[in-house]
Amino acid sequence: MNFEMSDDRRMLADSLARFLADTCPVEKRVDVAYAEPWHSDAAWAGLAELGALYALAPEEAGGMGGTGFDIAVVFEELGKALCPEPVLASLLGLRLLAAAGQDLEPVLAGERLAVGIGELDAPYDLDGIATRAEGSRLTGRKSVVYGGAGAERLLIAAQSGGKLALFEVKAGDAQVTGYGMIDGGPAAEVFLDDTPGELLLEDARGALEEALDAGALALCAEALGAMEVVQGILIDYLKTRKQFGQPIGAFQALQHRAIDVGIEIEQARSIVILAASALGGPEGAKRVAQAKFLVGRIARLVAEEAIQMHGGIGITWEYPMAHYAKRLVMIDAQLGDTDWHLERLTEALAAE
Amino acid sequence: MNFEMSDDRRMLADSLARFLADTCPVEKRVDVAYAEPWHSDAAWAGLAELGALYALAPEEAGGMGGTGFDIAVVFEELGKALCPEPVLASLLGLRLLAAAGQDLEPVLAGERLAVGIGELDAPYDLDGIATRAEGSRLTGRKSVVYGGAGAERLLIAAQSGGKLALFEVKAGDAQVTGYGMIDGGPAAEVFLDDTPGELLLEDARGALEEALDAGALALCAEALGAMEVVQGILIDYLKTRKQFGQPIGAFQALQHRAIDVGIEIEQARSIVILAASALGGPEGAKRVAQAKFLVGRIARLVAEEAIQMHGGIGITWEYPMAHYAKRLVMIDAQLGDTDWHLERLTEALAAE
Amino acid sequence: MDLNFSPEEQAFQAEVKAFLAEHLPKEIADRVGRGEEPTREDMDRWHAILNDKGWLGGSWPKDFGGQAWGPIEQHIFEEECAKANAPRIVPFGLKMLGPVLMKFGSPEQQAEYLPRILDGRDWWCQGYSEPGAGSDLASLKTRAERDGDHYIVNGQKTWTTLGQYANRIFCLVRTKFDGKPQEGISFLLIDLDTPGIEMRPIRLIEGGYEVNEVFFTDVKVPVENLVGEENMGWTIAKFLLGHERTNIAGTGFSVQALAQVKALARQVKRRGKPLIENPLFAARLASVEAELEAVKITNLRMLSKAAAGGRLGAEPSMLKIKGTVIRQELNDLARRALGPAAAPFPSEDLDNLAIAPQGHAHNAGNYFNNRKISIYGGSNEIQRNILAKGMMQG
Amino acid sequence: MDLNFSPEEQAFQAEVKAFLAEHLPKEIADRVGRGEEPTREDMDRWHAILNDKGWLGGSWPKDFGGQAWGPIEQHIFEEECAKANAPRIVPFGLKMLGPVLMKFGSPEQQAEYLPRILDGRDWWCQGYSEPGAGSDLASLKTRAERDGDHYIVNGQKTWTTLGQYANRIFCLVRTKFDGKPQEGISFLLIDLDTPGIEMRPIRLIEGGYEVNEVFFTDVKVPVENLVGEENMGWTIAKFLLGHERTNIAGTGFSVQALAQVKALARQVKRRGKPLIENPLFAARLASVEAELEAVKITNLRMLSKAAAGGRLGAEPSMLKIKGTVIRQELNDLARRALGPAAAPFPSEDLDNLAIAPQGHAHNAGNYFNNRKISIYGGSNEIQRNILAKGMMQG
Repeated sequence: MNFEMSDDRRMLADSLARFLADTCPVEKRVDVAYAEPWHSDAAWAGLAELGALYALAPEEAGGMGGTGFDIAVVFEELGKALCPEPVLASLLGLRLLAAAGQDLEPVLAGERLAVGIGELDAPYDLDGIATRAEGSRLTGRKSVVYGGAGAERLLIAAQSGGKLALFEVKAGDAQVTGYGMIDGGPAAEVFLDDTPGELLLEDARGALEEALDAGALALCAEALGAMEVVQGILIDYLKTRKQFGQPIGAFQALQHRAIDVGIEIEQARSIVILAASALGGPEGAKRVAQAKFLVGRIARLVAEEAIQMHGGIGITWEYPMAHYAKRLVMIDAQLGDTDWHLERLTEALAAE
Repeated sequence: MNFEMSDDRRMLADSLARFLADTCPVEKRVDVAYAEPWHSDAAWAGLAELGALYALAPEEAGGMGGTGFDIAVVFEELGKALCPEPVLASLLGLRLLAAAGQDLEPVLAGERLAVGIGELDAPYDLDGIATRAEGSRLTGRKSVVYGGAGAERLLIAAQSGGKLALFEVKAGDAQVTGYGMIDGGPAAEVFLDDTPGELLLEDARGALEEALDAGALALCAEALGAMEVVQGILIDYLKTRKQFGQPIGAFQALQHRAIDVGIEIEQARSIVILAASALGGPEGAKRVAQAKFLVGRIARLVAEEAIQMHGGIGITWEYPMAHYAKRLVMIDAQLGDTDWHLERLTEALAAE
Repeated sequence: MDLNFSPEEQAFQAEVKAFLAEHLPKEIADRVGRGEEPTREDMDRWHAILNDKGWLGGSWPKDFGGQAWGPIEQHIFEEECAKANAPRIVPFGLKMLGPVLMKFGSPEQQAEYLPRILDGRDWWCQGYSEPGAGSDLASLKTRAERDGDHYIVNGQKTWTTLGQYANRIFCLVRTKFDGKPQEGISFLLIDLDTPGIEMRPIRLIEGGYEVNEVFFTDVKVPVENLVGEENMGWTIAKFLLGHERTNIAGTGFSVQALAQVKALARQVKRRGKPLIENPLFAARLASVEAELEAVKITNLRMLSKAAAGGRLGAEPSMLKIKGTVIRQELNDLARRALGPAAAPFPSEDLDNLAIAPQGHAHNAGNYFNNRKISIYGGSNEIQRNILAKGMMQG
Repeated sequence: MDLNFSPEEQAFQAEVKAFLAEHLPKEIADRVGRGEEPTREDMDRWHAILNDKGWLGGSWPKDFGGQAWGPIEQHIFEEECAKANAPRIVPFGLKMLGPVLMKFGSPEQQAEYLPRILDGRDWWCQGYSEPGAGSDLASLKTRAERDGDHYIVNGQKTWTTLGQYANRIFCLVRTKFDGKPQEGISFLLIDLDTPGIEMRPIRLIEGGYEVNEVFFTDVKVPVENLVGEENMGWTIAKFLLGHERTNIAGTGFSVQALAQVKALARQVKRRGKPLIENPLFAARLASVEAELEAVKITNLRMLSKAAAGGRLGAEPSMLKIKGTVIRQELNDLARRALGPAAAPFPSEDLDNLAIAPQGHAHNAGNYFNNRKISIYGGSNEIQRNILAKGMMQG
């Protein structure tokens, strides 16, 4: 039993942290994350150069990592820095390309790739996907495609001959309307109307599920990183902000609430560790669902409690914590929210 | 709009409160409620003499009240006194006998009657009732029949010819095994094995639903009364118990929690008023379900918070509040718990 | 016990409904219904429509141009306005300064300012909070020093809502610098055109602008702009805090928000079915609906007591806490119902993409913005402190 | 990162499992599994079985008859015992007094008392809390006044768990009556057969007896029964509070409770289906299961740190809070799953009525009794105070 990070991963985490602090310090983030193209090409190139993307893919596929712990390390740092770069899109893409036996090198080197799975009427579930392929021509709409704005290639999940298949589409062949998100970063609506695509996987269901589990784990780790920062800001504020002649952290009601927030963050950390350890194994799906459920609940609590204990300043644009809080709340609606994953768990319970 | 109690009801409440304080003061309650026959024949006779049962039946059926507010007034007082007398059984019985056009007088005058609806595999739902009638002979088991120990007559819901019917059974004809409850008061298992009964209602479904709504409202009001007492005990304790040189109520974390408890009790009071007002009308079932759901949630909170803020003394047999807390928690499992009623509400939502 | 309005109140309710149906401009109601902020023009226009009817200062005494509504009429009016998606009446002149001037103002102040509030010539904003004095108002530092027939005001106010539209501000300022901090505060009216005042917008979490910082540098304010006596500002501030609590639970807004969440949950899908049929979401929805029904009754109980002349004790603070938590939960449900469709940063360009069902694009923004309602007007923590004081003394 | 036990630890785990399978008497495991209190005979018998194996004082140093288990072995042992429904080892002698004597006791005290703890000749109980000093131990009033070669003890202790089975008690007593309250406390060993001691049972909420009041009237205690120096009792008490926290989260009990709730929810029905298929109940169950998985990892993280010699800071307090809340939630689910069948006051007469499925008749009683776990051993509020102190200083 060992809960220490390996030296390699610690080095990666440290260099990522330094790079992100230099390249996209949180004070400047708002300039990047909320204005087209909603991320920074320079930061993106730097992340690739640093090997952050290599860490997301296994060695046999050309990467240098790819385990749950590799993913968690990278995304926890991204979360700490509140980085708006769409690394999640690359993670999903790399898992799918690897499953399809494709060359990962361009993506590992920094090509922008996005994955279109969710749709307006099926934001989380594979069964509801209505986009369909006739031959290799695709028709349908993929909604809120994370990282879709600015991507060069798109991987699209579509119904084809009774199966869920995976296609590659050139961004230029589809109608891609990009926009920024309320918590920063790029997304897009992707409209496909008899759009040419290339079949990558005839039966992509297993690969999609695996990629979504990896993505959900990544989001949990990102949230964990963001929560750690929020907790630090909150504790500083409690120590320094004075009211009624005392630091507000001297008030026991706030103390106990801040402590409960801290306990919940430890729960989040533990379930991320468990899910990272289980990813890819027989209990992977269950552990990831437990993590996304628990982290979703806790992230909202942390965001709301941190804002409430700050008072007005906590909901101002200029105060970085507000943006962390937004990300923490909005992260829940990516790749399945708390209720969604809890429902997965309840179904598994009945079947146990 | 008027939230004052009518003079009649106030007088009833006052005389009930006085009678209960004299006859079964809470300090002596444990001697009565936890030892066979788990209630007091004298108190029962007194309650009947006082007209408490008359208040539960409408005038046209020989009673003197019977509206939601009449029920609420009586049961709130019973709750305040933590009275173990099985008045709920009489309420259910009176509603059913009235629906069947039977004479209520014996019950109003104090005859002990109990109603067997729930079963082991169907504690809350009418659809799951397995007890069946062939002709007028009944076979089945009614479980945790509230007030069943010591009842002279039993009303039994049973499947008969594809409908849910209501039968009367003499207690002596069935196998009735009485016992006390963990929160005091009498109950029984009723075993029917080709037991003779008398058909009262061929299609009793509507009458049973109406009786169960009235019963659920009564339990909500009883819980409200008990919560009021617990809150009073808690506030007294916060003011008088000292730790670290101060009354523990000086600690802000406890203050805020006690305040939240108080706010929730106001919510309970309001929803009981709303349900009492709606009982028997088109929104009666919905309002009662909202009340039982909300009161169930709040009663548990009040019980647990009051115990926790008391510390060890709150879980001792000698401290009356412990018995209130038990009743508050256990009341949830009578006539449908929080989840059960919430589920009723969710189904209604979809159908709205 | 009778939960129904009296026949007169019901008639009034019908009159309000009919008036709203006829006179509330549709484009304004649509904007409010979509969760967008009404524009300045919307608010001016709606104020004028209400003033023509005599309802803008409905709860003002008749001598000052009002209808002398009691708490129940006021409640009925506000509930119906909220349900009809009318813009909220800007409270600073009508509900805050107006009552203060009627109670503490000189006849000259009343004659000068009250009509200008009703007819829209003055748009007042509030100068209470300071960067170092939010919940702890007694510690405010903005100073007003007497210099002949003027005060010279220096300092900074913040959280000044809709200050960008205002031409006047009422302020709590420090006029005495020794003794108990509460005893050195005065209530001052300031024309925002006076030299030395700078108003800077504060951007809020979701990206909108509705509050401001106000900086005062050697601002000359005539002494006749003092309300009441010098150093009685604390009394006035406490009077205001205790006044006009009929809408403190915001149940009208919550009723409207609940209807919107239900409509949304019928439109969006999960697992091929309308979300409203999902057991976990439906449980959240039915749960908050039950809470809302309860708080509506609590609110009516308080109104009934107030209408009968009873003194309100703990009720307003309780209603503030529960009412805000319920509204925030409804905002959460709307955001949750949208799922990823709540993510796009709202903009007009996106509306034609119809990512969210029509009228629901602002749900996430509203969720974040409405974190304010448990903070402002005395945070829920301050309300608990007030209640705890009563509990320990009572 | 590696969440698995080492090969040696896995081998130990297998050994413990095998031992339990072979040596834990079935009737004892059945009683514990049904949620009943083990009898005194059960506990004595189980202690003896473990002592024969040398595992009763497993974490004691080898010099004192132990195995010198580290925190991970200790954890494995306790988890497996809980899962197998072994009775909990009575901690007062083995986990509390034992370590105190090893650290602070004289060689004579060690030689006299330690063997008697292991072989069961002594059953110790704890005299810490007093009616006026629960969470606030420093204010304790029981006094021990020196009189020649004896102390004369007067006062009252309470919450003395299983005192009814004990022949000895270790007490915190006041030996100095001025100065800081913490500095006048001593740690005293008292033979319960000494004249002047009366033990009175306290009945608990669910009807059982496990705690007691102990009254001391002019009780003569030889001075050699003082542990450590006079007035160093506070140091000893703090040492004990910081010691032996491996089981503080009680995850083994929760794992066992979760399995029982699942089994129960498959047996009982709602609406004609097993309760485990009910969406709302299943959501409660899946939710607490996820929380439990997380706290198990938090617990292992703490053990791993402790095994590596790291100093524990906030972890034990956090684990105490979260661990107790989870156990209590599981108790609630069991009670909830039974519905009305939880209502009968448990008695042997009722068992043949089979109102609850076999082995589940004590669920309601356990729910109520286990409200204690967030109160005793430093209530969850005290734990939050400890954590807050660290937060504000850190």
